[in-house]
Amino acid sequence: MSDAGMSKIVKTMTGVCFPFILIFGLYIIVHGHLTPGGGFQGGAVVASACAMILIAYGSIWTMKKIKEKHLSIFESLGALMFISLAFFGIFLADGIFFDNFLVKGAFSFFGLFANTATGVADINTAGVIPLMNIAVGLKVIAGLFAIVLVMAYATHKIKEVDDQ
Amino acid sequence: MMAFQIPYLAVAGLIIIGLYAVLFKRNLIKMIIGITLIESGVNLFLITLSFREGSTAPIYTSSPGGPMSLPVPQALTLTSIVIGVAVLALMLSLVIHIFKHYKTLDVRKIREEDN
Amino acid sequence: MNWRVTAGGVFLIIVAAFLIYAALLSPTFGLKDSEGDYIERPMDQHIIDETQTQTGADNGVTAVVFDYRGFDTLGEATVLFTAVAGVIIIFRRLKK
Amino acid sequence: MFEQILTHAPALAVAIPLLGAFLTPLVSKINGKLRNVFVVIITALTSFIVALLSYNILAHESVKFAPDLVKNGIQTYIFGAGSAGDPVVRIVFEVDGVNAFMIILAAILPLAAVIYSWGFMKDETGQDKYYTLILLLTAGMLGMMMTGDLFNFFVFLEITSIASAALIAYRVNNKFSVQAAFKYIVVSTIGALFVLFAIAILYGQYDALNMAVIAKSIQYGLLDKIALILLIVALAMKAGIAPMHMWLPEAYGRAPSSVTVVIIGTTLGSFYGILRVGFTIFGEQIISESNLEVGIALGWVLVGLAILTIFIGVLMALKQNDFKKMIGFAAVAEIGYMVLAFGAALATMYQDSVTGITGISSSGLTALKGGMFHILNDALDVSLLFLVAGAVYYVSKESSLNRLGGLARNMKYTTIFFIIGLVAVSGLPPLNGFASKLMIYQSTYEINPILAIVAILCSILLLATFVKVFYAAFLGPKLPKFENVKEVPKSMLIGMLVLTCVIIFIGLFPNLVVENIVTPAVTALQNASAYIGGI
Repeated sequence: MSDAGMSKIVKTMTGVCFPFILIFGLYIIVHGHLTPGGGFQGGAVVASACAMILIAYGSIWTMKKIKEKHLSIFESLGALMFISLAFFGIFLADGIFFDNFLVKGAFSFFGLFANTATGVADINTAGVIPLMNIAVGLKVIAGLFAIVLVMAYATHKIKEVDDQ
Repeated sequence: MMAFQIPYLAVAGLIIIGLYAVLFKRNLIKMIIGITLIESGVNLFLITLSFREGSTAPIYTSSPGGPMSLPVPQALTLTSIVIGVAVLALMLSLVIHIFKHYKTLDVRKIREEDN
Repeated sequence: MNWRVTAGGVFLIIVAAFLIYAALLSPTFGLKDSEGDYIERPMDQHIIDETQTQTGADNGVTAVVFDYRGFDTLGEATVLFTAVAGVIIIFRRLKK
Repeated sequence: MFEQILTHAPALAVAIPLLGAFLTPLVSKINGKLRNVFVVIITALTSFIVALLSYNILAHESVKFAPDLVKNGIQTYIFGAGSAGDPVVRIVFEVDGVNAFMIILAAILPLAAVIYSWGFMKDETGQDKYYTLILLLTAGMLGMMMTGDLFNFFVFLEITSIASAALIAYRVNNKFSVQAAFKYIVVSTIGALFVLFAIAILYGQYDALNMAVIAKSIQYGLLDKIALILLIVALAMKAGIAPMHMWLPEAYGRAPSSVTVVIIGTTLGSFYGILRVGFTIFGEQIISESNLEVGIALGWVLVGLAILTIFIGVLMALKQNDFKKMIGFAAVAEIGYMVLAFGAALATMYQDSVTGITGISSSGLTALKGGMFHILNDALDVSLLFLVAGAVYYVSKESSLNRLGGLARNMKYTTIFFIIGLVAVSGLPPLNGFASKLMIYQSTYEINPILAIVAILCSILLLATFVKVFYAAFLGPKLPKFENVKEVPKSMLIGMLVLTCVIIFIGLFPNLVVENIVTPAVTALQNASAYIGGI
């Protein structure tokens, strides 16, 4: 992998594939409570799409577009969203940390749409679970991409030192 | 009885191979591969515990019915995989730094250089 | 044969014996006893039965991950957060 | 007010440092000083909640803030259950006397470390991530010490090991610290994976992850024994008991001093794990009539390991030339004293000839108390010494004892703190180390005089080592290169002062501490059935 990235063919194909992988990953995140998947799995899919771009375009180019500082802030925001959802459980009456407070009927939008059959269910069920999935998804995308980006950039610097 | 325990024997095999790599391999990257092998063994063990004969995944959306496999070990495996990724990332970054300092990944050469 | 190899070999053999023994003793694969009935798993069966009525989620594994054992998932997210912070701190610029 | 906090205290004690850790990167975008204040406030708040929780559990019934929360000396907290509860399925925090004792440590050490870091880390880069990791380490340590769920214990174990490894490698341009961090993470990952394997074995047997539920249904079959051995060996690896101690002095010595203080806490968290596994999960089986011989044999094995640990620690400390690595080996020896006490207690198990009930004899009980007390004292003493070593490094940028000297003239307060740490760690009266070591000597003397003599001899050797260090680093001729050294910044002095105050307090009133904190912990440790009944 040269630092300028790979050939033009690879770059173009990456651009074509990237949106599809992105949509697939987001689908896995959002449908985590209905179908196999969830925040971690979908996040890993999206992060691998980002890693594909990193490989195709090289770490210097990617580092110019987005810094690990920004990714780290995104990650903090995802983690904060997750822990605040857990904290909300305390503040409601008779609540407890990690209470699934949306299911209890206080908010009908994300409530318990009792669908005890084995058919197809609505997406706005399961209380805080889909929201937590989104928070964790955001966190995993930012986190994994930050790890890959920082490591790729650092190894490139080592190579530079060797060449001198 | 014995024949049905093959998945567990595979678990034991994976862990032993991984431990062998950690103890006897001189290359740091190979040691890390050994650790991930141990981890796969443990994950395989967890997921093996969740299987019920003739069962489907514990998901009700379009489920064909019938017995479902156990959900808790699958959730534990998920957690343990993510933890494995985190540990792997940190170990690889440390190895990158060791390479920066010593210009080698061979344990013996590193030890020689220290003395 | 230096002492490191010997000690490592002995350790490996002991662990291997332990593991193979444990593998043979583990619950039967497929969780069926000798008469063909399922071995009872009360905790997991409780989750399978109640996941739709208690959490509203159709996916039992997600229900465990985010509801029943949600605190584990917070820990797991924290592990990833820790790893990212660790990797960034290791590759930081050393001069201001 | 207090009652509301106390209801959620077990969760808040972990959640508040986590929240702080997630917020720290955002706060440090604003201002570096603001971040330091924020981190100190979060740590102080955590310590306050922990102290409140601990007080509410250990205090006498009549002076409790919220007596209703504590049933039978145990407060439980079921995550996400609402009012319905089903503790078997969900994650449970179960805080009994032992936990309440251990979390006192987790309240003191990070507070001292964070205040100390303010001055100590002033000129370093990457401070925002440093403070994030310290808070994560605190949360992980507290989670480890309070959880009642085996898998949750594993998760927190991993949080602490990843955060410590990253912090040990903080000085990345020093090849030895990177190497120490790599050694540490390899050892702790393998240990944690074997812990997970043992947890999976127990889950496969009993379909439960809750410690109390497993303890209730455990049958002590062959597979359970394998799980027990795996758990204890893996946790002993993480607690630094010989012969698996090699990572410990390296890691303690190469990490920045403020980090070492928190890592000491996590090491003792692993030690707590051993106690919990041995005395609660397998407790009723080990201390029972049918397994009496096995239990006594286990006790003697532990005594042997302890003597080995003490010997290795003291002898290696004698020949060390590096200030912090030497204290690291002393820390190994101190862990040996704890293991000695617990092993001796198990070795005194007997069966009452009249009632037929098995139990630990009275001298064994003293040993248990001494060992428990020593956990607290060891953490405080060794931490203080590490902070002093960090202060010496801060002014001189030297860690080799050969190149230090004459620092006492310019660093009065640091020298005083070092003398206090020296006296405490080598078990001289009147400080806290003496109180707990005396209990250990007394009880081991009743069991076997040779053990006590060995323990006392090693303690004297430790004293000799530290006196040598005192001469090398603080006394002697004033070296020209240290002509202009000044006393360390105030925040570092305050950090050391926090630990010193606690050490002197315990040294002056050992009986008060033993009666009010240690005895309830020992009672809870032996009382596995109360823990099982807490669910």
